[in-house]
Amino acid sequence: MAGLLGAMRAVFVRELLVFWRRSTEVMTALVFFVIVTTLFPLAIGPERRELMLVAPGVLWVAALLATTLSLNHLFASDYQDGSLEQMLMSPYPLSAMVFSKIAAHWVLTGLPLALLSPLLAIQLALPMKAIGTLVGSLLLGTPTLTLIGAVPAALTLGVRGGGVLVSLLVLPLYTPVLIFGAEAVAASAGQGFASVAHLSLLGAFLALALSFAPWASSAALRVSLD
Amino acid sequence: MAGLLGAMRAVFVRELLVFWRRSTEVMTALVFFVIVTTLFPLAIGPERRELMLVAPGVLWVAALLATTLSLNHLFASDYQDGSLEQMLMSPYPLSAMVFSKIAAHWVLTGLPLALLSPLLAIQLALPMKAIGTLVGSLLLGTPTLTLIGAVPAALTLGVRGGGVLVSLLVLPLYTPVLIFGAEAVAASAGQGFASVAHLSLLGAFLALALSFAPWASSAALRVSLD
Amino acid sequence: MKLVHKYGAPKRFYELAGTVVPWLAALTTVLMVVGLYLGLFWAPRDYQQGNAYRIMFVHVPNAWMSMMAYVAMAVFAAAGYIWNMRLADILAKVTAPLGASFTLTALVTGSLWGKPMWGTYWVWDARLTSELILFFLYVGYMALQASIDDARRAAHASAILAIVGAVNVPIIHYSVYWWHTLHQPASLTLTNQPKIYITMLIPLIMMSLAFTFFYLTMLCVRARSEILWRERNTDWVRKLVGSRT
Amino acid sequence: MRGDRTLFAGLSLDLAPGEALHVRGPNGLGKTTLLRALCGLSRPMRGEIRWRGQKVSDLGEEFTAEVAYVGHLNGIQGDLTASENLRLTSQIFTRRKQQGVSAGEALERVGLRAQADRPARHLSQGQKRRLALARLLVLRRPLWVLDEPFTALDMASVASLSCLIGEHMATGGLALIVSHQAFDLPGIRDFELAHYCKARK
Amino acid sequence: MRGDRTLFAGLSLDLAPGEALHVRGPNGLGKTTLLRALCGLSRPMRGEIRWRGQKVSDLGEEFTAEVAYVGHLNGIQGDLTASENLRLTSQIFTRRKQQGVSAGEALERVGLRAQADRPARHLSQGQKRRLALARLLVLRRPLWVLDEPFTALDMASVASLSCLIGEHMATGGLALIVSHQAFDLPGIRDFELAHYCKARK
Ligand code: HEM
Ligand SMILES: Nc1ncnc2c1ncn2[C@@H]1O[C@H](COP(=O)(O)OP(=O)(O)OP(=O)(O)O)[C@@H](O)[C@H]1O
Ligand SMILES: Nc1ncnc2c1ncn2[C@@H]1O[C@H](COP(=O)(O)OP(=O)(O)OP(=O)(O)O)[C@@H](O)[C@H]1O
Ligand SMILES: [Mg+2]
Ligand SMILES: [Mg+2]
Repeated sequence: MAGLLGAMRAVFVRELLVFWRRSTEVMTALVFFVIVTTLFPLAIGPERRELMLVAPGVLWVAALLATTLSLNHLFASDYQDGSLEQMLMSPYPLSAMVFSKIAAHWVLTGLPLALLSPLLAIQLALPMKAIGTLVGSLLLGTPTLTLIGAVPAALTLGVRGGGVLVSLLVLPLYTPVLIFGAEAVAASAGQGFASVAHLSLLGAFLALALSFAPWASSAALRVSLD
Repeated sequence: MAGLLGAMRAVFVRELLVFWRRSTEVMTALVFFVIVTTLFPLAIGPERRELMLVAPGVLWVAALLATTLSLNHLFASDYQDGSLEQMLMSPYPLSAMVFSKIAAHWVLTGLPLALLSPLLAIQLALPMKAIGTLVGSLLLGTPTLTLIGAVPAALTLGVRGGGVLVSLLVLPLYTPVLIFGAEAVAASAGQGFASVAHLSLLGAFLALALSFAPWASSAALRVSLD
Repeated sequence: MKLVHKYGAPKRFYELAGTVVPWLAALTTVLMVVGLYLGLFWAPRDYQQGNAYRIMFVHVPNAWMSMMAYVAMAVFAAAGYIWNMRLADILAKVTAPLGASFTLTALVTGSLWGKPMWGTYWVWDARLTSELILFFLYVGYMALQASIDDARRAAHASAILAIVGAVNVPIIHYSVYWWHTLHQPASLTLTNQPKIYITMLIPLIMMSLAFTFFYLTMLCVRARSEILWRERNTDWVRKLVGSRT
Repeated sequence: MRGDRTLFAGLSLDLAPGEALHVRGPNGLGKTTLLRALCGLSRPMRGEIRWRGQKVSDLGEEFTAEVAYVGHLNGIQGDLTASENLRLTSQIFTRRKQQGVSAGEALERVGLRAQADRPARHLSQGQKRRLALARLLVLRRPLWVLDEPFTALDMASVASLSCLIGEHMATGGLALIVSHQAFDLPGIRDFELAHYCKARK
Repeated sequence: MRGDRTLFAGLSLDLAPGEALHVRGPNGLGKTTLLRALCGLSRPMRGEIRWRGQKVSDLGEEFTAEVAYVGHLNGIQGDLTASENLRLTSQIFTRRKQQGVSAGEALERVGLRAQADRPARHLSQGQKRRLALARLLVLRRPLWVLDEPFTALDMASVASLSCLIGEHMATGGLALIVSHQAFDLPGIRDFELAHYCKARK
């Protein structure tokens, strides 16, 4: 059980435990997602046809904002109480530890969000046939968002105005995922065909993010703790 | 210069100074507003007609989210470094101090946001004639949002997962402001008449918030610091 | 590599840049004046757009420079991070505001041009959208630089951001294009421009060169003042300032 | 009371002008809890605190205007410079007649003059602590409540803080000090909190 | 180097097995900065650090696996209980053969057995500090780097920590300790950092 894998597992378990204790936090990304999607019908008006047009976009923007906000919790509390400093002194590569943290974070934010999305889609009058694509696109897209977002989250630790600065740095980087995610859903709400191409692009983004994000964010952590 | 007014002025100046030092923070609520409004066309698609339909809703939801996020900065850093604890021990009523803080915060977040909104409205293809109403509704609405938001911001200090919990608590409270704000803009984009009624309702909300929010949030602060 | 280190010392660069700045500035001025003259008076009136098209001579060079500057910034930043070169850190830092202003100028002149051409200041055209996102990337980079006050930490942190951005910029660029092609085309695009006449092309090229040299001039000027500020506690700066006052 | 545990009972103490009390006791006994209750930052479950014969809960701001509290947290805004921190403190917290020494003078006294214009964030641990203590000079309040004031201070600063407390007592001030560290201060009264605690599991 | 100020130059020190060094100096001298550089948390601008004859920058994780650092911050996750904190620490930070004592035993040694199952957030200042120090026992690393370890500890704990450091030295361990507080430890070497500092404005 010892060794690198044991340590990675322990980091993962630690994150889950902490999040579980802060029970509100487990739900908050989710609740934010729910609230933003419900605000829209309030602000736009209740006509079904109009709603249907904007539904893919609204769902994806809401998922993206919820992920962005939850990024603040990825490293911040460990930074403040000194745990991160300790993690730098682990005998194992930092990027492996960071990867575990990101994975746990996604399991607690992105995954529930993707699983809950069908309910909200129905609220927004999205056609039934598009719901599969919605869940699929979120399952492929949200881990990419978390991975990319870990870099700015690490960079802004201990920086004045860190919290909101993260959104500023990360949202421009998110545009490709947003475009193809929303497009995939919109396409399958229409003809239901082109969505495969979009989904495979999302998969490619995920692979790319997996290969560089843990490395880049551990480099960023070292800089922030210097 | 001493006395209650002097102290309130000093709190106000202190906030402005701190925000100014964290120069990015002054901009971040603003930039968040800009970026969120930009995300929508990316997710929904570029057609002007569709955009025009959702523009009032998108602008108002973005303003509301930007305000909500900036709430985290209202008390959090003062809480962490112990300044808030000290403020409780001021010889003047806490609610006056809190009022100064809220006022400074609005000047630095809500006000610039309202002033920048015309530019974004043009991007979202909102008709020219609705732009006056947009600015007016934001000038009346955003201070209400900040005032109301101060209460949950104070309540969730030091609470696990505070940051996102604020959004959770505050967004339901924001719905009336959102509905009437977005309606006002939509109305004046259409016939341009009914908007006056909506605007005066927003004014009434503001008066109400002014009368109870400073008091409620100072009570909340006392609870959080017990 | 040795050469780089020799000329990479901030002090050497300060002196070197000091000698080339006047030449660069002179070249910029000449190109700018001639280019503007040719563009505004020599190039013929466009049969479709009238004189409004002349805004092109400012718009297009700025749009090009906005992208070139990002590449330059990312390369400088990466060099500074990997080889720990302070000069590269400085060059990356001073490139950002220049690039951002090129981007902003391209956006503003483009919008002004859009009003007579498309009847509106803004459409969600692919090029316009990716230019806007580029602007946000610059703003983010500058915000990060501004919010860390330890120079070395700021340089390293923003270098990581610039590198991650550089991986992303092509992806953003192409996804925006692809996004656009999937929709019905907007009422008017940049692509169905009339072919450019040689009389329009010459001033355009001159203006582009002018803005390139403008960038180089400003890069040297700003890097010099940044170097002075950072090295304000060293002997050579003290001596320099002392001899002036 | 902390959570659902009662920390102490039957405790009673009073202070005369010019007196200082050194509260001692092992970790986790409730010293911090006691001090916070005494300053009115939290309400005690039972019992009452009186100031010049009147109940603190009735006095409200009249009482807080007389107390200066330095706790485990320093209460320093890291983005402001050391002198801005103090100047604003004096503007926010003082009524006209209570003004203490000026910010510059207070910084001088705690040996931070050279650091006056640096962001407080950049100060070392001990320098931050001294800045927090400079507040005592700027405010001039009769009751000082200090929770581990000597944390992170070097030896010279410990001595000069003791000296400051001595001066404060000489002008009729009161002080309540929690500290594990020993310090020299003639006339200070020791108070073992452990005597008043219930048997602990 | 801190910011753009050079803190010290010409400093050179080495430690033999079984030796401990008490680094001293007034506030703001650069003790914390020095310790962080020694642990590899920040890169020194000039100069090098060697461990068993090899450069630390080349060793990378080989070196960090040998150091235990307790800084100004406690490194405790407030939402986990005291024993969970320690157990996870031992899982995350130890290679197979380096395992120290078990979490329960370590808590016992620092006198926190009664608090083992309470969220770390609810511990008092001194109890938190002890929990941070318990990490030293769980990890069993040859080099201990301690920044003001005695902060907030009561007198009994100060004595028992000194005792722990003594045991560590007896088994061939090294320790670098920054502290303003005096403590008893036979065989410890004093090191005045002030001698190596440039003249300060
Ligand atoms: C805010 C609005 C605009 C923005 C952000 C913008 C952006 C850009 C960018 C980024 C380029 C460089 C493209 C490249 O080299 O790949 C460019 C080139 C150009 N733009 Fe604009 N543009 C805007 C409006 C306009 C308008 C209204 C026109 C005229 C109808 C126009 C005409 C051109 C032309 C002729 C070029 C050079 C063509 C080429 O290099 O292929 N632009 N613009
Ligand atoms: N929020 C809380 N909820 C429950 N118990 C708490 C809480 N905060 C502190 N305690 C417990 O109350 C007791 C007293 O804590 P307090 O901080 O007053 O101790 P202290 O005497 O100041 O100790 P130290 O010398 O270590 O600072 C401790 O046993 C602590 O574990
Ligand atoms: N981020 C920073 N930027 C610039 N200067 C800094 C920064 N952090 C600390 N300093 C300065 O560096 C010097 C050394 O700080 P350091 O924290 O190492 O001191 P120290 O010896 O540990 O002091 P103490 O005993 O008070 O803990 C101080 O003068 C401090 O003001
Ligand atoms: Mg205490
Ligand atoms: Mg220190």
